Amino acid sequence: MTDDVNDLYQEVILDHSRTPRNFKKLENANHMADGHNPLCGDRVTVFARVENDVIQELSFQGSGCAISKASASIMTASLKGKTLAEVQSLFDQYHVMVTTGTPVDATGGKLIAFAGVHKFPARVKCAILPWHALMSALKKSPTPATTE
Amino acid sequence: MTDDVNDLYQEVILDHSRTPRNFKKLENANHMADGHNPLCGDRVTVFARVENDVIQELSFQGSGCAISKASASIMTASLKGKTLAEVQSLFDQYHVMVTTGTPVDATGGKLIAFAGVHKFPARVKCAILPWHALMSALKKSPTPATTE
Amino acid sequence: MVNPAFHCHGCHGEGLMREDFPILNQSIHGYPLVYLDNAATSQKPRAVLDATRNYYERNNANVHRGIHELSNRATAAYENGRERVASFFNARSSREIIFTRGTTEALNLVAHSWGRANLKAGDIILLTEMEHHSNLVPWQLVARETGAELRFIPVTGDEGLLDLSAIDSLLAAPVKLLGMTHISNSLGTINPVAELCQKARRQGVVTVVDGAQSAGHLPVDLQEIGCDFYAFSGHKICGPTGIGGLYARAEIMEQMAPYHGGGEMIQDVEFTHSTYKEPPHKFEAGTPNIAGVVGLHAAMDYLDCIGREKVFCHDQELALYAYELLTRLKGVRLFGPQKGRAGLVSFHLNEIHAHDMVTLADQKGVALRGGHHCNQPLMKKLGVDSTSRASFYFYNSFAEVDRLAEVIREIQKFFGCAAA
Amino acid sequence: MVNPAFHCHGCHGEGLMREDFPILNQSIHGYPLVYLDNAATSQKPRAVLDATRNYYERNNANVHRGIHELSNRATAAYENGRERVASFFNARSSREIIFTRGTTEALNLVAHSWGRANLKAGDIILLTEMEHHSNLVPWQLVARETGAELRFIPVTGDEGLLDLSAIDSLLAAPVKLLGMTHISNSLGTINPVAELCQKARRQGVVTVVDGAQSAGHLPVDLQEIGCDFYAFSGHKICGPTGIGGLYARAEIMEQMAPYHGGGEMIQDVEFTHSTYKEPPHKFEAGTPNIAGVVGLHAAMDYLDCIGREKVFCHDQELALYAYELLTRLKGVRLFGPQKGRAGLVSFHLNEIHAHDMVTLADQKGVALRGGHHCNQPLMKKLGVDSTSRASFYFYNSFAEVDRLAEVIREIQKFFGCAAA
Ligand SMILES: Cc1ncc(COP(=O)(O)O)c(C=O)c1O
Ligand SMILES: Cc1ncc(COP(=O)(O)O)c(C=O)c1O
Ligand code: FES
Ligand code: FES
Repeated sequence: MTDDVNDLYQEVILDHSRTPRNFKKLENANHMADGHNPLCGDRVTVFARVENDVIQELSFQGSGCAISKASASIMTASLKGKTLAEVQSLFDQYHVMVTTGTPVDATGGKLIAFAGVHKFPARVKCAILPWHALMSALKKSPTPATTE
Repeated sequence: MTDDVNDLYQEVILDHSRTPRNFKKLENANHMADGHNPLCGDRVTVFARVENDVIQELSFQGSGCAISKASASIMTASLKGKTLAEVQSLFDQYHVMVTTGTPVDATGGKLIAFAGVHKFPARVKCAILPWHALMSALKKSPTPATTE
Repeated sequence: MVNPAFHCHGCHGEGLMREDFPILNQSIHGYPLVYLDNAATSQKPRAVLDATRNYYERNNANVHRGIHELSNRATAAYENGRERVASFFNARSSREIIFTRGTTEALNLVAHSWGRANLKAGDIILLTEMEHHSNLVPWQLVARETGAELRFIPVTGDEGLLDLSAIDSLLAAPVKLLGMTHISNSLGTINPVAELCQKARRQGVVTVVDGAQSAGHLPVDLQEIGCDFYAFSGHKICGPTGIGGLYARAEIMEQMAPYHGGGEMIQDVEFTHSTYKEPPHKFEAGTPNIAGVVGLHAAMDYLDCIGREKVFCHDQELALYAYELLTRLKGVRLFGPQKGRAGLVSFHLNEIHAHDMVTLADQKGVALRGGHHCNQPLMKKLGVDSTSRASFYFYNSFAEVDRLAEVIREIQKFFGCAAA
Repeated sequence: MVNPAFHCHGCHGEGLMREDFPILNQSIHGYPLVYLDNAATSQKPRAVLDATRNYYERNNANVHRGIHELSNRATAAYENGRERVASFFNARSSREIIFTRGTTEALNLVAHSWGRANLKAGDIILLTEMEHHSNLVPWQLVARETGAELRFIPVTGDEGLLDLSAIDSLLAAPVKLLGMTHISNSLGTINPVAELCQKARRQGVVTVVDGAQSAGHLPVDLQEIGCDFYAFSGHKICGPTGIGGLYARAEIMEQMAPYHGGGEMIQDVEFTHSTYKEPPHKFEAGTPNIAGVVGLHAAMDYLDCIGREKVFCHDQELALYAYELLTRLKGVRLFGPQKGRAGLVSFHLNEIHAHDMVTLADQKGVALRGGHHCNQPLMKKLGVDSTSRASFYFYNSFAEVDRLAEVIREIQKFFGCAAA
């Protein structure tokens, strides 16, 4: 496969897509929202338990492509213990990264695996979908989030 | 001017358009209809008095271009004394002539002046407009005729 | 059903006329392009591009209202295009052809001009479960506006045929309209439209055929099909984007309310009311896509020069070959009928999402489409989120189908699927 | 009003960029073509034809739903076109741009999606007496459907200005919508749209500007004009036929009901109901005119390369020169303002019908338009059946205007008019 592909489907992404972490309903979630990608029809539901502005637990359910599944899995694994302000800042940086390829310092860790997505404009929404759902869950937005 | 133009605007046509014959309302008409050319918005009203299936008198009113005025004028001047069957046959031949240029025997007389119209597709409706109005008058069609 | 007279004589799976399509001769990510997304849009031969360029460089003007030479030429080109469309589909007259942007606009025109005036609460709009969103959503909108109800002819399952076992009772009153696709863009099924139109006609039910996938892919004789409406897109049959049309049987067109208001469609305008031209002009307000019609005309000439029987036979052979190769692979679920299919295959790979599949195929130069193919409700019914689709046209070859199978295997391997 | 900053520096009446327009270099009936029918449609420069050809020969695919390389390119080309249109008109965002076939479809979209939901019996739709049928008939249709009433801002007479003496009382409630043309295609009047939009906005009246004759003919800043809707056609500004657009202010677009139903505009489809994408995609069902957008983009680049101030100034100079020459002829009645006009002249010859005039001018190679110019009610008000119109673009020259005047004299002579 080409370099671009190996950038997109990095080992860590393939791993998380095959064996997603936190792939379950969170029974004691106090935030939750759906995300929907109109391009493909895929949906994800994100569950969060937030206490004192800190993420205590995160999980997700839904169906989607390898990119969106891995993104949800890595997101839920990366954000535990972060404050809401930190989450917002990570989201902003992640957004920049997947659309432009510029890895931002604070996106370190496994999130950086998604830097290759920007070369695949049609797949950017896949990588962002779970994040949109999370952000709308945290805002307790009453309507399902979409990636538009 | 080019030959085509001189074919279209023959002397007899210019003459009839400047001094149209039978350009009046026919008070004792027993047939009458409007014709309308949607291309330009021009209208003509044709009046006919028919007795025993023979045209006794014909006249017209309305506004239009040189071609439609001359066509109405020459038509009204040519058909007096014709039977309805003869009128129908002349109409059919006239129609062929202005769309194809083929002058048909029975279209003799001044009608033949309109043979040049076929080279000007956008003007064919002008030449036919009064005829359509006449035919619809003779059919006592209750709605205004149009050239479509 | 497919005319059994379409027999393939000697398409040996070579791509036809490839030299007319410069676009096909390029590399994508270092591999030769294998364009298998023809059901989405076809490529355009030089003849079509030359025809529109020639129009713009010699004859361009606005139509109908002009009297000068260029306008006469443009009007003639436009109206000749209408004649060509009528002859292409064997309509009785060019007056039965309305130009639109494509299939979607044509179907919306029917819903707007015929549907809103003729449907009311209690009426039933009968569609099939395999309709493209373009022949579904307009009817949902008109149903909401009029109170009419939508019902559906079921699809049998993975083999994707219409289940016609209850058709007579489904077609019973108060059905007012039957809408169906001629060829399914996601299954490859060819529906028995002539038979269904005949049944519908007997009940006085108006029929709409979505011809997006059949026009230009097999000979279509609208008098034989006997539908009231038929919609098609030029861009799927070698023509330009932005042009397509609606056939409407003269008798039904005469009774339809206007669609758009504006220039070219009026007879007489006063400040507060207007009268309209005769059909089809009544339904074509504003400056039309004149160059689009010129290109469409050239595309139809081009296709008939190859021969639509030949195109159909060629595409079908490729699809059957692809179907066969893919059945031999493990972990592949195929949709649509095995026999009598149109020139496409739709499939689902175990454990691999269609969008991952298509992204990876693209990296090997193979252009496929993945997704719900504007058939979301059907996908839900089949229990998949999406499928991958390879769709063929006359310029595709057996070698390209081989490449498709090879690439699928490589992708299965990449994802470490048991199948590979 | 025309920005007084548009001052002409050195357009000496030479036709600009003529070498880019092969079509202009031909003989008609033995005379060099003098194309003065630009208000109907403009000619297309090579740059536009090359851009669409290049699109078809390298990048053609369907947009949005595709994931393969060509589809990515096509989607990028299409969405870049939307950005280009937004920047061309200084919209706040490309999300405020909906692609349509042209002005007529854009105005019908407004009537359909905004009008039907927001107008009711007793409401007033205020238009001007100089509206093109495309900004009149859609409102007649929607008025009939909703019970709203049409009223008109009067035109002063032959000099063709809007009579704004009673505008404040005309704009008083229950006016819901004010529709007006930016530039009259039959008079050449440039209406004070910014001023009128400001007045309307103060009353909460929604504004629609018909930009068919202003787009690409002078700089248009939609934020400055402050309208809610602005419609335009690509084919009148060097672009291909079959493409144009609607600007709709984001806030109003958000609240609008869908237009056509179908592919590309949906978010989630069930058998009996659907949800829709965010604007502007919600209003673009089906495969759009992708190549048309590519051509439109190239046309806008081309025009901005010349400079729209320069285009405006050039066209205005030609129109003023033509106006002056024609006033000197006997038997000529001129319409529209003497000062501050756009690049066209509309006139009536005593005793000569416009269609005879235009037929004869064509025989001398001069392409004019004669008729009601899709302004029938205005013609009736002015007491003429039709007028002849010469409309200019940057490639026209003073010499061509001289030729026009010469040809008019010859035609007067041919018809033996006293004037000649
Ligand atoms: C003022 C005006 N409005 C609307 C239109 C209609 O434009 P189109 O035919 O491109 O839809 C025109 C062009 O004829 C026009 O001049
Ligand atoms: C069966 C079917 N119907 C309708 C359409 C819509 O055609 P268009 O997008 O050209 O309007 C398509 C194409 O996507 C199709 O395959
Ligand atoms: S393809 Fe649906 S989320 Fe990636
Ligand atoms: S132009 Fe109107 S009838 Fe000839």
